[in-house]
Amino acid sequence: MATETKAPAKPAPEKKVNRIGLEAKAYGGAPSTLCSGCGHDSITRSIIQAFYEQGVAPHAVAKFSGIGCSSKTPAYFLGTAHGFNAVHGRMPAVATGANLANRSLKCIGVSGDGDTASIGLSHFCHLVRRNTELIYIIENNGVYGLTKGQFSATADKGSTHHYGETNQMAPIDCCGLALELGCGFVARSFSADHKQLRALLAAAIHHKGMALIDVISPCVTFNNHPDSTKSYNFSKTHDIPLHEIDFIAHFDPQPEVDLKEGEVRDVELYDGSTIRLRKLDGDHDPTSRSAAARIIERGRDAKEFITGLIYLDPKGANCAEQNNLVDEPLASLPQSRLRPPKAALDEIMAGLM
Amino acid sequence: MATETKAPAKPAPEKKVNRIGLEAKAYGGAPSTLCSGCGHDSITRSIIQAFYEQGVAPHAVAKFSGIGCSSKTPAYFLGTAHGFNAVHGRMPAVATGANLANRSLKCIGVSGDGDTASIGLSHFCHLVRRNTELIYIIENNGVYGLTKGQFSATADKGSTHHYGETNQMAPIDCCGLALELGCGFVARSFSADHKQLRALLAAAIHHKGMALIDVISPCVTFNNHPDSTKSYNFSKTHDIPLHEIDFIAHFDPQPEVDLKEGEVRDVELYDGSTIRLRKLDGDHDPTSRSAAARIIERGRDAKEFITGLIYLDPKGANCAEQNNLVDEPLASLPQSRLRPPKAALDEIMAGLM
Amino acid sequence: MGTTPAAKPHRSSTNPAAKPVVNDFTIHVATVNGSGSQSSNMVLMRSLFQMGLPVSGKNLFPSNIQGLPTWFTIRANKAGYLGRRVEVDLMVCMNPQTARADVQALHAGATCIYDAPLNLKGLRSDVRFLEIPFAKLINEIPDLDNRLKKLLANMCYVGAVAQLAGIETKEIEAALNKQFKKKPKAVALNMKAAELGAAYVREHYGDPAPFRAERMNATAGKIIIEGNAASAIGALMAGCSVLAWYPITPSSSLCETLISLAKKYRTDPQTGKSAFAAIQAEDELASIGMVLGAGWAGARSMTATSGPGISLMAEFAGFGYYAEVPAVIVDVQRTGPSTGLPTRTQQADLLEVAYLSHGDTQHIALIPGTVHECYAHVMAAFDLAERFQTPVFVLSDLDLGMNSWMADPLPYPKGDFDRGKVLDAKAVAELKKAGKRFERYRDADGDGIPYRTVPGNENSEGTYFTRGSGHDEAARYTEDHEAYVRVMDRLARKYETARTHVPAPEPTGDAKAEIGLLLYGSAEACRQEALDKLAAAGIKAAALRVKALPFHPDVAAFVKAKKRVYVLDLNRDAQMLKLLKADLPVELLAKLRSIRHYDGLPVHAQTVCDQIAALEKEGK
Amino acid sequence: MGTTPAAKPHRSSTNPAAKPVVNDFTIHVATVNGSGSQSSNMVLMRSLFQMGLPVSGKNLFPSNIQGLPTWFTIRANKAGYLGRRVEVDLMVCMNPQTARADVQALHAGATCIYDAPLNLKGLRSDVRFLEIPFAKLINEIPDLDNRLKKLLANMCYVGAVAQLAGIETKEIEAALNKQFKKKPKAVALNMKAAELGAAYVREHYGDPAPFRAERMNATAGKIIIEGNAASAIGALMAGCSVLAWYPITPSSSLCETLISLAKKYRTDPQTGKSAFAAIQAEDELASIGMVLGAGWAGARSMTATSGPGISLMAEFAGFGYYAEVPAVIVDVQRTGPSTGLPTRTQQADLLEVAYLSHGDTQHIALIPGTVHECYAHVMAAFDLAERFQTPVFVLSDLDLGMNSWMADPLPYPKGDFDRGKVLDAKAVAELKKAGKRFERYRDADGDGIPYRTVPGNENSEGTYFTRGSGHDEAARYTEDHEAYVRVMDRLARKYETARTHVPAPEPTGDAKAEIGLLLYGSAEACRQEALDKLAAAGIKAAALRVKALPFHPDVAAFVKAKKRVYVLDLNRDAQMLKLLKADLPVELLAKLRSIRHYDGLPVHAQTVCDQIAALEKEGK
Ligand SMILES: Cc1ncc(C[n+]2csc(CCOP(=O)(O)OP(=O)(O)O)c2C)c(N)n1
Ligand SMILES: Cc1ncc(C[n+]2csc(CCOP(=O)(O)OP(=O)(O)O)c2C)c(N)n1
Ligand code: SF4
Ligand code: SF4
Ligand SMILES: [Mg+2]
Ligand SMILES: [Mg+2]
Repeated sequence: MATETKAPAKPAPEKKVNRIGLEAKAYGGAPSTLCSGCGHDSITRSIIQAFYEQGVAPHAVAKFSGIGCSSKTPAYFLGTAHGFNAVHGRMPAVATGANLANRSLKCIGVSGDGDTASIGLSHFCHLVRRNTELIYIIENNGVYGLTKGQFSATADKGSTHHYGETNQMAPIDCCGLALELGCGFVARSFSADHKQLRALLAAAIHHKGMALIDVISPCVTFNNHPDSTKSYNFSKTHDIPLHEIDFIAHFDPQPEVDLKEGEVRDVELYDGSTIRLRKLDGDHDPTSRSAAARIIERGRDAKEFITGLIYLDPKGANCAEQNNLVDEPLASLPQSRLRPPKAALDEIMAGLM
Repeated sequence: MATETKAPAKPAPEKKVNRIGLEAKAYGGAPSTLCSGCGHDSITRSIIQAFYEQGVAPHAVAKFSGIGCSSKTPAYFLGTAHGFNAVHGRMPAVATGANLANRSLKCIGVSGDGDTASIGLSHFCHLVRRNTELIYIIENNGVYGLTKGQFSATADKGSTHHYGETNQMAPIDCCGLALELGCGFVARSFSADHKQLRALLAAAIHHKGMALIDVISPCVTFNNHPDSTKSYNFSKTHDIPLHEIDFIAHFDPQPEVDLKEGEVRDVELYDGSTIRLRKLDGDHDPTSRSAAARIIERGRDAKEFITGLIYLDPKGANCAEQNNLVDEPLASLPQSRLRPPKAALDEIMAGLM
Repeated sequence: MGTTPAAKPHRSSTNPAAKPVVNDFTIHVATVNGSGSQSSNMVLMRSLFQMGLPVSGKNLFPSNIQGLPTWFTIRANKAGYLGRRVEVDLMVCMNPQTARADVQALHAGATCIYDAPLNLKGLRSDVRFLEIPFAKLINEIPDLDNRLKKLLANMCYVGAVAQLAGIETKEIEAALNKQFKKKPKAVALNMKAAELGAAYVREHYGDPAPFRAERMNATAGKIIIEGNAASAIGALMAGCSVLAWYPITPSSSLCETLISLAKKYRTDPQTGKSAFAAIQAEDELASIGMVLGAGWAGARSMTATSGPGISLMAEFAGFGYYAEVPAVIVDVQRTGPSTGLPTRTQQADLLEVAYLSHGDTQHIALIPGTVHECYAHVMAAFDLAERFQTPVFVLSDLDLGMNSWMADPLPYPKGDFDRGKVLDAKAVAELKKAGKRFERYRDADGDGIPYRTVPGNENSEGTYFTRGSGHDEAARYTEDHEAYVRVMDRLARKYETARTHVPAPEPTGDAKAEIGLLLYGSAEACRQEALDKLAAAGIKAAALRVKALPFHPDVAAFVKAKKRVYVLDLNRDAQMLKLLKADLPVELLAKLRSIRHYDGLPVHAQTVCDQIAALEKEGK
Repeated sequence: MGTTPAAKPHRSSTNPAAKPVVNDFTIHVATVNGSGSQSSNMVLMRSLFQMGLPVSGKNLFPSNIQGLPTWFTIRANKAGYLGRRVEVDLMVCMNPQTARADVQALHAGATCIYDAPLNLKGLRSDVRFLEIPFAKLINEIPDLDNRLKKLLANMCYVGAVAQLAGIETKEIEAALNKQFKKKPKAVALNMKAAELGAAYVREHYGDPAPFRAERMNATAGKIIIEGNAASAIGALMAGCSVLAWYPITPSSSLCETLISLAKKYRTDPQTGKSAFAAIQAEDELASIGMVLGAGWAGARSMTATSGPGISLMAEFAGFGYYAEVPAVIVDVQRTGPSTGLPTRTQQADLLEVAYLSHGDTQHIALIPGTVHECYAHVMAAFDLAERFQTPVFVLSDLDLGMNSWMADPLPYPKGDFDRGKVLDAKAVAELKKAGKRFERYRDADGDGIPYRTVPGNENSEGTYFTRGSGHDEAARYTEDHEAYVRVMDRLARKYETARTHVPAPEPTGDAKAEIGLLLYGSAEACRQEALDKLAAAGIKAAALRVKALPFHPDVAAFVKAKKRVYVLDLNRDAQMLKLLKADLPVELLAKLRSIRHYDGLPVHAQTVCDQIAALEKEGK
């Protein structure tokens, strides 16, 4: 959980290969240009690791982002996946279009709290409604990093700005918002908690709809003062994980172990993978929307930093399914399947005569 | 509660005057051009009545709207108030600017469900956060009226469109959303329930922050089929008022009456006015955010149409207060209070030498 | 200027009142919207069409849903002039709100049918009035509810007009059969109403009208279609598989038609699954974002909108230009600025679209002038978008898009899709074998157009990172000023390449004439009539219809060959003229003169002729 | 084209290497951002300024926060040429990432100080290298943590440069005192570091440098300021009371400065309450909406943004134009298109701003060319916005806005606010007494400018309804085509009226010269130097700096008086030239020629001179 040092884009060297025969380094990207110690770089590392572990072929991945320090990171992982660094706040639209064009792509989007909760808020909300199959990561630092430290919409109420303003508004809780709007995968994590984040990312990779992971990711340059709820210090000392979380991929079944009654809760995903939650203090049922709402309310009221899988509904139809699309990517359909035959045009013309 | 007939912009003729000596007709506007029977016209009538009853001087009111059938209505009430019919979805920004320029104006905004929950969603959410002193009415018909019947973001899941599409997404609950974002006045009503709506409008007039009233307002042309939850039929048969609601203005104190213990709940507003809630079936405490959240959840899960004052927090600082503004309207400050004296410029220049 | 409004008295010199005319007349029907008159008007128009007369139908409707004035104008013209004509031969007054003004606007000698309660006959002595008690007539039909009575009153005026103008009953019936497909009861009822109207005219107003429809043979095998429908068919045939849109008049019907067509023609009969995705986006910022995402991922994608939506797309349009992502954006223009007159027509988004976005941006735009071109240009837009890897705009307008136009059937497309320079995994591998490597933004062919790959390409050297920030030939992030200039210069080169790939302008009229009329878009509808009127006024002119930005070399050649060129802009600010001035060789510019029509109504030949004649007289 | 990049070898003919020069040199410091070098560079620049030398400072920074290459260029020039100069006399290499390229780009005879570990000396033989072991030197100071060591190494190069260039130690100290106000310990520590650097140079590199700073008297009473700060002061003095903004480089500092100033100068000392509201909006669509709302309600309101924000404001800008709502919008331009090079400069939003929005729209735009004009034009923009009741744009750019400029102190404004034609309740009543009535959109004075009221007006006849849809003179909703045309024609008239109200262009140079140089904005910084260079090359030219759209009549007069006019555009697409072509009398257009510089770096006199000379030679 220690603060990361520079150059996280390269995973630790290891000879091991994953189930499609790739080494972890095949999942690396360009060197990061972020500040050393930036939380975003830690998240990059978890993403690299999770995609490696789940054995997703990089060429089958499409990366998306908006604008901000956070939104630069897709250049730093999965260097051999196509990427689309869009305009500020509107990545959800681009990802939705790409997903419809080619539903076989595994889509991952990285956004910032400014990108998501300010300029992009409407698109974020409508993305949730559409349930595009997209892993949506908010690298949430409560601040506009790239433009040098202005408040974002997730900034703490009462926090003070470098040129003297005090933020008077309550932060937007993106998890609460997503839940309210019917999101089927709502999770929160901390950039330095690689283990939890990787498990959540693994689950998100296997989720067939939109998967939101709101990751508190300290901005060491502009918002890492100890009383910021987005600082390393606060996050480390206030992190209350809902559970210990393990991911068991459908292709990697675990030996049947003798689990004590009530000790773990297994949640099954659409593709047969399992999220195994080991209870910690309480017992949160992530398949209950009202339980999820209560957890979020508790976090807000008690100013607790609750992390883990907050809500999961693996079944909702995703955007491509809602559109009842053919299984093949629309992008690769041949002309013969896209241009109706002459008889069709004749029929249309006949109707107009 | 009957379906309204045309020309609602003129209130019923009466000789009575209100506390500032105006007749109700002084609150009328241009003749409506909406379809006869449109729910929006009913709301117009309630607005006229509420402003008349509360004795608000029309010239002290500023009216705002976006684009849509609903957004046309500010032309149909308070004809001698200034009005600003903005662009689609962005009325919140205009109203916020105007309110900052002149905080003494009583601001009322009318929007549609398309205007608010689709194109304007981000502005709506941020308006809630800023708590601009604005009565915000959503004339919610689940459809884009003015562009001829496409789904809005509050359309029922599973409902079918005139050219054959089926809506696959769950509707946005604007009250739930506003509550999640910390709105201090959240209410829902039905266009044909004039009594309830007028009481809510009266309370909103006296609320010093943003007051949301989500009014189900049937579109007789495009979304009044009996299985639409936004139809007259459904609304009338499913309306579950949380309470009977009366408004007691601070300038119009009521004689002390002997109320049975537990029969009513009084909620006081900032200016000393009182909202008196007579219990019906259950007992909803509108000052509890979690109770409000539960009510909304119940409505969503049970597909109940729950109306009334859902949540009230009369104390939150509004936008002008957050900006710590002088009491006078900024718009009317003289040059002497806006242009710093020469000494100030000299001081600034000295710092740059 | 020079707008000749429809609602003003206008005495035509070429069509003096009371001179009987065959197959050349205009019928103007005034109703309120939401009253169901639209189907009556369509029946009237179709009947004429079925009799073989060239017809057009224009619907002038308010920006509201019910209860406000609406006019429908049918022009029948044996010469095939189907643009707007201001003079009305037969007025049908059904709307009390406008009846007086409608009558005042007639020219002397016009005929006016009106609903009896309106009692208009005293208003003018130079107009022939036919009062008809529509409600009373309809009351003869038993068992009708009020709504039906209203609808049938409208059909009743159809019968009256038919009787007066000599429209054959069997064609009315045929048109009704088309309208109420498979509802013989409805057809019978409507026929009954029409017959009541006809009978009333027959009995009370025996005198022949000063105009007449006579069967001719100019419409055999033709269709009647709206431009938006033609555009939708174009998109269907072009293989558009992702549509993202946000409703806005006058573009909604394009999207809605395309969705309906795709439902029928893109659903796999075996699986029931669809090869077409349509998203009603939350706004236009999102819709263009979705289109770019889909285009980037390799699908043919489009959106359609109107002015306000185009404004909202400005930021993403610049992204598409700079990051080189294909997209098709149809702008069905309406009258601006701002919300303006949203149900009126104009061509005033040219300047905005040409340079849409901040920074140095230039867009390819196609400007259809006919329903055929709506079809063909939309198809071409998909090819050009992929060939040039950039957003391509199609600038239609409300007149073209939402009004009814007679045309030959749309031909089945000849060529195959042009998917442009796309490298698949194999092609990337071959590059490598040849000692080269894939570089996304390298001008390998000297035409400014680089090669692209699409996501999913299995060759790891075939991937790249797309961004709106500075990048070099290999798509790497850079802030280097030289790399920046190289990319920008290549983009300028690409735009130059496009000049000869966009549709060439279309010359018509006497090629040797000294005077030129340069027009574009829906102004085409009045082009031939204007040229003929000019000729009649002693001014020989040739026309050139510009069909695209950037300007094809033929545009300069045309101007060069003329002494004076009148540029017809359907906007106040002479937007096409401004674009021409920015682009044409400077020595040609002194030849250009501006004529404009921008009141929101379709342009008509008379104003074109009048404005040119006045300027010619004024001494050039 | 004709960009002369900073990072390329360039041998100046006018400044041959090794010829000693006094008070005319350029220092270029290469570091990484986030390393704290900014304050060292400011100290260096201020020291020269305090010695009386005209100086400018340009910061070339990356679009990131920490760890990427940054350059700071200080130009000292006794003639007051303070635009960019490409040739570097003294290079300071502190950044390993760029050191080699930085050295390669030097011209022969340049001097290069470098951090010892970089070991650059072998790279070239025609450059004088001064190796300095900064880290080692700083190690002599006891008790420093690593961060402080890094910071002080930067101050160490300041001392070295000072020693080499003859900058007086006491001025370094004075500058440090200014920088670290009230922190004598910090000053002492920094002085120590500077002295270590100076001593090292003194001891190891005794030879005099080929350039030297000598005390002169050109800066007495002057200030150093960034354009954005000047704009902010302008807004403060203009009475701006509502600011709505969304952060974006390079405009953020304008808003942040204004907020700080308002906190100090707009807070009532009695009540502690503020006569200034600032909202950081959710996006630029909202920020312009807030500005329009506030302007409509009678406050002076503004926003500042850059290209992407301008694109997002397109829809509302058209609303403001058509509904006639005052607003001030500052566009601090950066290098587009799209995200482009967000920390580089350009003037490429002209075309977008001129016509911003769909439909027929035209905007007033002011183009400041100096920090004084940032101040004055922003003030003027508030007057014009209220006088003309329309959005007024101010087109600054990154070079002007974020770099350091020497200037006279900003003068206290002379006149009073011009609040334009506003009627209060009394005025409305008087109208009525005079038998007239308030009509919001009536051209009562023939100048196209109507009268307005603001909300809260107690006279019920003084209210009106504002909309972006069709309206008549009385602000009533209408779809009538004639009313529409009347309003649109009046708006065009209003725009014509503005021509003589906007700042007139500024002529300089030999008025009788046949050759004209037309430029605008930050190109002013190289204007005099370019004219002088041209004169030296035998080309006599006069300059005209355009300061506003629409064009003042003097612009046409200038072109008329010249044989050839070179239009200098800091964009690829010759955007000013295009606007001129659209507007000037056609017979003048053949005189216009384009020169351009658009690589994102500030323009410099040499390229202006070279491009004109080449075209002149080429035979016009
Ligand atoms: C339309 C537009 N407005 C403003 C900007 C400037 N801008 C760049 S990044 C950013 C904020 C980024 O904040 P966040 O999303 O939280 O990312 P972080 O840098 O904190 O990771 C802004 C406002 C922009 N790029 N585009
Ligand atoms: C930028 C923009 N896009 C689209 C439109 C077209 N438009 C006008 S009203 C409307 C929807 C209105 O729906 P709603 O807000 O629900 O109002 P209603 O008519 O149902 O009362 C749309 C999409 C527009 N005016 N502006
Ligand atoms: S500024 Fe903050 S968010 Fe941006 S790279 Fe640095 S630490 Fe990370
Ligand atoms: S279309 Fe619907 S919302 Fe619009 S006026 Fe008619 S009934 Fe009302
Ligand atoms: Mg952030
Ligand atoms: Mg609606």
